[in-house]
Amino acid sequence: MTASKAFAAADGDSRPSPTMASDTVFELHLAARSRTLKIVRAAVTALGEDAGCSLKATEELVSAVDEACQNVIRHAYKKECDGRIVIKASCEGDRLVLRVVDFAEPVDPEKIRPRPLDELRPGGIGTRVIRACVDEVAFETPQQGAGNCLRLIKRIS
Amino acid sequence: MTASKAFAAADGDSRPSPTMASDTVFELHLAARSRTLKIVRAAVTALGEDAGCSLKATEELVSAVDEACQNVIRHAYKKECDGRIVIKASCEGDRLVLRVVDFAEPVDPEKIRPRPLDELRPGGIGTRVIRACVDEVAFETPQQGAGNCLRLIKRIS
Amino acid sequence: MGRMLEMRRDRHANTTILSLSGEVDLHVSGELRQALLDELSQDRDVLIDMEGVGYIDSSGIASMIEGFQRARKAGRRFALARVPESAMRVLRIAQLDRVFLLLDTPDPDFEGR
Amino acid sequence: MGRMLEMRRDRHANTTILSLSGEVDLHVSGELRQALLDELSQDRDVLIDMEGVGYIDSSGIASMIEGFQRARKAGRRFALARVPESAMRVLRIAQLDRVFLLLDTPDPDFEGR
Ligand SMILES: Nc1ncnc2c1ncn2[C@@H]1O[C@H](COP(=O)(O)OP(=O)(O)O)[C@@H](O)[C@H]1O
Ligand SMILES: Nc1ncnc2c1ncn2[C@@H]1O[C@H](COP(=O)(O)OP(=O)(O)O)[C@@H](O)[C@H]1O
Repeated sequence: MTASKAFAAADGDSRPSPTMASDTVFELHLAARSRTLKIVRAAVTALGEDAGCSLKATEELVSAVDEACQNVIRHAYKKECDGRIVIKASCEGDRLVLRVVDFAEPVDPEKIRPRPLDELRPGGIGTRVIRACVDEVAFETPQQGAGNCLRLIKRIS
Repeated sequence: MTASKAFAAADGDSRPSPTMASDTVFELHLAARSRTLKIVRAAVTALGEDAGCSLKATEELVSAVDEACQNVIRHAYKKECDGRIVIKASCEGDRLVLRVVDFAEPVDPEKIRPRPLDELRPGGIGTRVIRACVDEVAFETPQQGAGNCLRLIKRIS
Repeated sequence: MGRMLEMRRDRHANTTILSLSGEVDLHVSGELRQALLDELSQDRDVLIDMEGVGYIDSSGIASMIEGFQRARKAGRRFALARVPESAMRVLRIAQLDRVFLLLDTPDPDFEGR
Repeated sequence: MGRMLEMRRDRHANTTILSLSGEVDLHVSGELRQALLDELSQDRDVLIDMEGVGYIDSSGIASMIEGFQRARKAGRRFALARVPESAMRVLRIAQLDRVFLLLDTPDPDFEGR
């Protein structure tokens, strides 16, 4: 896409703020490639364990974040594999809040639909996994410059 | 520190580039706190495994990055626990390159000295661990806005 | 490249037991799909031993749905054995626990659909 | 908070066996230090069973140096048992493999310095 290619030259210039918001645990930036998903899972597993989640709750959170990243890789960016995904993790009271941010064209949330379960065919399961595995899932207005921000909330249990 | 507090308000404004440089595997941003070290280790372990490092090489890389982050937490930022640490991981041919970036006052590399091994006292081991565990370690000129950038290079083996 | 998914293929009479160990994610689910279709195209029944699966995502499940459908079309049997709890969770979400034949042991002589 | 380091304390006559499992890093090494000094202040010999240690950093090693020094001052014995390879690597880098008494088994009747 031309817009993102035009931005690419600015890569070396992006300057993060020198401090982190106090409830932010981490921000993980990766290229939208299937190879990097295991790094996402490793970081989210460590987050869940650190926050005191049960093994089950941690595994559910990992599944939800992984599926959200997959959808960014496969649907939001389509074939553009140098697109950036940012995962922002914060701990707000008794809830873990994970935001999956991309820089693709804004998607129409109405178009995101799992397939009916009675149709047996491959595909269409990812969004169901996300909904079943976290307590809340919603698109949020992204920060300026970003394309989409999917917010996942998991109660620590 | 006043300088970093003044920047803090800009947190919501920091805009990453929408793409990643092609050899960058991930960038992990964390608050300079001991609690977050396990997330660093999880991500670096996944990186080493993915790159095809042996268990030993992966463990060495993890030790080196963890010790570098500890030094940022304990020495660069001192008591300022909302300071940001950025770990940039890239795969360049047969080498993994890890950069540990902070936004503290620039340190004088001459002042970083391990204690002599014949003095038996706690402390002064971290920098030895870093040197023994990777193939190259050096401070690099940081990007504008950052304080220090320690570059660690590990050959994939 | 670090290998994330190991697949072992054991052939017993007409049944192939495909034993998976590691993580089945978007990066490797295409390999699983291919391995399943390869066995089925050779007119074999397929049993996937899931004991070593630490993680499976929707793309791994999709590969198994493809295998299941191909098996049904070809009149071959298809089953999963020793599905770990975390993988069962994903199967239940997709309501596939009612569709796939699930076995406690990887027995090549399984009675199947 | 998720616990990362488990410490089990078993008292045998004059020896305390402190069995560690998990990861000894900057976040928890202060607890290890305190546990060691507590036992030594009660005039006990200390043996650290390291079998379950998946990771140890320089701050964990520093806690053990403090324990070692306190023991020496108090005339108590101090040893490590079943040190995993990854922890041995760090001990070797600090040349402490020549300083600490390293045992193959966590025997409370160890002959020690
Ligand atoms: N991040 C996204 N951007 C654009 N479209 C999406 C996104 N996530 C999901 N979709 C749409 O919703 C559909 C259902 O997604 P999902 O349930 O994850 O199944 P699958 O990805 O296998 O099709 C997708 O096929 C796609 O059309
Ligand atoms: N990132 C850093 N910023 C400032 N000073 C540092 C940094 N890293 C190391 N140092 C200095 O180098 C010394 C040796 O470091 P190290 O070998 O890691 O042992 P320790 O941290 O236990 O003192 C430290 O005591 C400190 O004075």
